[in-house]
Amino acid sequence: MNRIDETFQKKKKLLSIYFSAGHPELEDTFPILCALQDSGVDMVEIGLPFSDPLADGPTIQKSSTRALLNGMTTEKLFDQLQNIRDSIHIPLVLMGYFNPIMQFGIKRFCEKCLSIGIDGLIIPDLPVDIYHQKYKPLFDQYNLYNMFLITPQTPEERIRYIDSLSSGFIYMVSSASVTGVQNTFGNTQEDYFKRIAQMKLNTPQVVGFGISNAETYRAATRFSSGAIIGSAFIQFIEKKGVSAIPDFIKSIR
Amino acid sequence: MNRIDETFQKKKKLLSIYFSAGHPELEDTFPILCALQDSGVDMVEIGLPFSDPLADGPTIQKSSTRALLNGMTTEKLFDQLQNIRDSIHIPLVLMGYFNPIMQFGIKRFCEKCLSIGIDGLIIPDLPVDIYHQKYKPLFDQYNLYNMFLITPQTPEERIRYIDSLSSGFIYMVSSASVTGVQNTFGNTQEDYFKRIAQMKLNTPQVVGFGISNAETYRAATRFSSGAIIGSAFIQFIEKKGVSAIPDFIKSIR
Amino acid sequence: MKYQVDEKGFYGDFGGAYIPEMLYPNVEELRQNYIQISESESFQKEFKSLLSDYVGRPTPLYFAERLSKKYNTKIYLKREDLCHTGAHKVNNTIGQILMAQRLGKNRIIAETGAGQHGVATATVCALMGIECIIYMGTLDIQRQAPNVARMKMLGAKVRAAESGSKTLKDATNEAIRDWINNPVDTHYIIGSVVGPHPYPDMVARFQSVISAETQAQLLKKENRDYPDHIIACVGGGSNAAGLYYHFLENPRVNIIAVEAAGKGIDSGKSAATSALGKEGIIHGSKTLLMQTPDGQITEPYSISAGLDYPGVGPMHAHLFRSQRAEFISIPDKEAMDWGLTLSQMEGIIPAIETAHAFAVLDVRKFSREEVIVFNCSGRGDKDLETYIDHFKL
Amino acid sequence: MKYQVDEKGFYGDFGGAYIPEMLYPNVEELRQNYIQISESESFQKEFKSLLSDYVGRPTPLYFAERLSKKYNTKIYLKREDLCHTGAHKVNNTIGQILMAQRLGKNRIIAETGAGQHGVATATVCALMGIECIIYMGTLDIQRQAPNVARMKMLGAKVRAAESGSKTLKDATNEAIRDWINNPVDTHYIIGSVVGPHPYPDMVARFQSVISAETQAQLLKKENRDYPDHIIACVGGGSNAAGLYYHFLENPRVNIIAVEAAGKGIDSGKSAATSALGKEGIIHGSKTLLMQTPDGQITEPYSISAGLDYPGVGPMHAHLFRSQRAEFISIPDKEAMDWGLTLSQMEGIIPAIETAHAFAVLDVRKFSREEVIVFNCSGRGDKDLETYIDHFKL
Ligand SMILES: Cc1ncc(COP(=O)(O)O)c(C=O)c1O
Ligand SMILES: Cc1ncc(COP(=O)(O)O)c(C=O)c1O
Repeated sequence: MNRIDETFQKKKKLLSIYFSAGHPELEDTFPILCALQDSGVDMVEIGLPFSDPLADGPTIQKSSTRALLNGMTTEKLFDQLQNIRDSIHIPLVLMGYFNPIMQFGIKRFCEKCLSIGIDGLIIPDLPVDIYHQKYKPLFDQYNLYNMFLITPQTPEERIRYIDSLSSGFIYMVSSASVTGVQNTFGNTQEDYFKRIAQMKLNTPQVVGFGISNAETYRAATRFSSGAIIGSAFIQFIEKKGVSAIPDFIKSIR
Repeated sequence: MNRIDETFQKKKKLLSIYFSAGHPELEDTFPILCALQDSGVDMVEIGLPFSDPLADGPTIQKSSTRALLNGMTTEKLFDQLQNIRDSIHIPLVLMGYFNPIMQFGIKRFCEKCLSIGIDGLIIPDLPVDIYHQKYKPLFDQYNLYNMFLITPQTPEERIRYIDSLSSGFIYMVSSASVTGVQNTFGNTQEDYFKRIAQMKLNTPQVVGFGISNAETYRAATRFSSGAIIGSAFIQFIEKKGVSAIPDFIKSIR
Repeated sequence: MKYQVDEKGFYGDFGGAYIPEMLYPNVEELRQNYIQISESESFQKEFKSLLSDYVGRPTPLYFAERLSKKYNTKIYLKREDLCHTGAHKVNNTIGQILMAQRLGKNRIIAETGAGQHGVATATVCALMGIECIIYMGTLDIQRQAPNVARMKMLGAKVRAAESGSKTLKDATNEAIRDWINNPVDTHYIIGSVVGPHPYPDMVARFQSVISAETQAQLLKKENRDYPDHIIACVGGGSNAAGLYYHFLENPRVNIIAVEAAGKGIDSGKSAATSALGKEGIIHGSKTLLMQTPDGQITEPYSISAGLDYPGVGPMHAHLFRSQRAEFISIPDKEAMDWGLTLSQMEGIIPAIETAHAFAVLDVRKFSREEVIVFNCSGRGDKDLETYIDHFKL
Repeated sequence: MKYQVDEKGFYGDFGGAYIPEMLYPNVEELRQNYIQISESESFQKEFKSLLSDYVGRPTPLYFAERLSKKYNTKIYLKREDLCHTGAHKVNNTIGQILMAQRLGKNRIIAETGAGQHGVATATVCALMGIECIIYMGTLDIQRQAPNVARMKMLGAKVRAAESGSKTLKDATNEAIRDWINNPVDTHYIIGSVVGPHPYPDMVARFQSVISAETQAQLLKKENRDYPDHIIACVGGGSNAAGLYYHFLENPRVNIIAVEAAGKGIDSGKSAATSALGKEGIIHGSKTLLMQTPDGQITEPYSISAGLDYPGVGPMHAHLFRSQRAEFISIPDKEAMDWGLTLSQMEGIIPAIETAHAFAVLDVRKFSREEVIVFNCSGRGDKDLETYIDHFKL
């Protein structure tokens, strides 16, 4: 059974953390993963940095650029993760744009993920339709879950369609926006969370984009199965360093 | 009898000098005239300065501008010349562009000239045709000679027409050019001087433009009745001062 | 033909050829030939073909919807700004280069102030492979660097006029001096309806394509071949002459000429010749010009280098004197504001010269049914520096 | 229709809509409506009327006599440089603003590199009175000050893209981010045949007026409605797409695409995507792009800001892959020299982008009877600084 499914069965209000691999320092991937697992985080999205991350806000753009300057590459990340499953047991998701994956070779990429023990992928610019037509069999073959995004503008019919093709979880973008930090969620967002909850989808939903603190985490998980923190976490480790990670996680829940 | 005709009857190879009234200093008009007469100059063209002297080269442009800055005006020049005939007996010609004369009032201008004892006018931008149609009777009435220019490009027929309307002298422009200094005349110029001489015009011809020294004076007057020096004279008094005028004239003949 | 030139080269009292004898052969050659040449079939064919294939004519007659709504009238823009090189000036230089070729000239000179006429001249000289020398005041060379660069790109030599106030008037003097010095091989392409006869008439004829097209376009759009009002800015007056040409004798058409008031008519810094000028002679023609009581030509001022001329063409002097046209003068500030307004309401950044014309909308009332044609004489790219400075963009 | 887009949005292997889900509603709305809207009678009427009365179409097909003589062939220039705002870009922005209005959008965003597309977008927004935000790399804002000023004159807000290399690619990223953040009221006017389907096809359709006119004009001038060669520069590829459009399926027409070699294909400073690029995804479409082995998009280089794009549109990737078009790349120096040559031989100062296309004349031989059409995509005024610096004018 995929670790993601397992985790959703065991836990409510999952806390998941996104970070850009290779940031702040090239070799921080492993220490960050350990610190997150030790602090009780339920799942991690490891960001494969990209030169042109067009769905991301300034924080993740900057951390990606920094990671690339530090020398991060797809090869390098796989090297860093080679023996990760010796120490890390929580679900690991790779999140990256489609072009670097294409250049690596999609099949080869899937093989690598399988051999390392990656549980799933989030590829924001690989739309569900193209995935469906071209890549699903391959991903299935390597037992890789592919997670899709939905937004407040996604029509109900399309949400059902995405649900039908989803495995793992649905990444529920909190508002129509790129990634970034928000301090509170408003009524429209709550309405949206409720609306999706009422759809009773097959796939659990995890809220992402704009979650930054205990308050937004609580609001996001009131009607969903979990939340992902990205930009706020990245800003935190940039300021306080990797060693302070437990403090950040404690501040959330 | 007009002083100009008188002079041409008495003298061969006339030497005439042009200067811009009000230059180098506003009150230099009288001293310059005296010095010229005393040095044996046969005739003088007094330049009425104009802001836009489009038939003149850099030297006369500059002296005109300077004269205007010094405060020279048509009124002022007439004031300076009011009693000039008490001292100066050689022919005096006013040379100026048409616009300042128009603004002064053409009739009034003629009256002034008559009362002072000006013998003639050279108005480079009053073409012979317009003069003929509109202003000849007025000039005749005030006994003012109007002198016209011809150039190497003037067709023979037109030269004859100009000759027929001329009084005083014909101003023979040495080459197709604006005023300025030349050191020698070439073959084309000599051919042109000869060609005009052979036309046996009624009106004597005086060569102007480009005459600067004894050599060019001699070449110009070989086939004509006289020559006018402008730019070279102005450059000289600018450098050496009004008091040195006799030296300049001596250097010419 | 009351408002056209007569056989002697005069518009009423104005015009003629007050030129030094040195220019006589040149000007006379032109005078004797310009009509015959320009009306010849071969000339017309080449002229029309270049205007269409090279210049981009006909220029549109554009109905300005937002502006019309705001001023509750019908506003059309004759889009001379779309001409190759960015202004109406090229209509004239195309005509004159063809004229020069037929007169056997192999060297072209021209004066320029803002540089638009210089660029238009350099352009046609490049097109024909003819040597080109442009006179431009030292001060203007500094102020209009991009146009200087354009002329050089086009292979023209730009010569600095150092005399006088070092601007357009002095550049014109220098060009005339050059012509005097080169009477045989050189044609002088004057840039507006100024200078000695036949220039004002010749330039007006070349520019008259503007009103000819306007007639045909109005017929299509408004079902009649004339507007109620025609409005143009006047520097020397060539774009205005072009727009007015075929409407001069039609009394139903009201003519408005817009001059640059500069910092205000009474400020001593103005170019409103009709208000401030007196009859006189400038650059070979009798017209209205700004001058001292003593007859010295005064330096005009306008924020737009193309309106910064101390006279107007003799046709315009006559239109003013005869009251055929209404003359309005617009200060710098209002013109600049209209540059911005036209940009933001119609997406057209006009030359500052052109912007002056539009300011009439704030000065005169028009009724809902009236049809107004503005001559959009040029585009504002050349004026960006001035706009940037003025509006702190 | 082998070379046109298929129903799924692909040109052969290239194209598609590789977009984040956040953009799905916008892109899908456009995809479902763009053909129906743009083919509707009311749209066509308004589009054609603006192209003619506002943009100044048809642009001439100009026979370049001196150039033809020198190269002993028949050279025509399609004069997109005469379009309002100075390049072909406005054909597309006119189409898209009408599209946006019909989709009920009241806010426009766009990216720009050299500023030409930004100006063209700001222009149509001013024309329609719609809010306009232009994204432009910080570096480009510094390099292209006059176009920044033009956009501001036109009332657009210019927002600096500070990320990445601070040029066009990053401005595009920022514009996409804005669109993600404003999915309901905003239309994104992409400036070339790039981006997710249906943009490449929509933009190509709007630009196809270029080849439609060329057909009609050739029929008049050459008695046949196609040329032997069509040549255009390719940045994203919109002016090329416009020139090629109606000739794509005509095998008698040889297609040449000209890319910027920059300082040389192997110099590491180039924008010759066809030579240096590999299949990948950029800005929502699968195409050829310049990238590291690791799939990071590399910063292209060309002296012309408009060719300085790391990809080409999917249509061009397909034309290259299928060998329907011949791709040639021209280095900075040759392009600059051609800017000067065209200026001095034909009196047309071209955009540096455009100048690249003409350099083909030194690389390929053409015969005397062959008819070549170059797309003269834009005028060089925006590039004067670069020309001045390069040639020390
Ligand atoms: C755009 C534009 N409009 C008007 C003028 C004024 O000239 P004219 O009065 O001859 O049309 C100029 C002169 O440079 C100009 O560039
Ligand atoms: C004049 C001109 N030509 C060509 C281009 C390149 O764009 P495209 O390849 O989309 O035509 C640009 C882009 O700014 C341009 O301004």
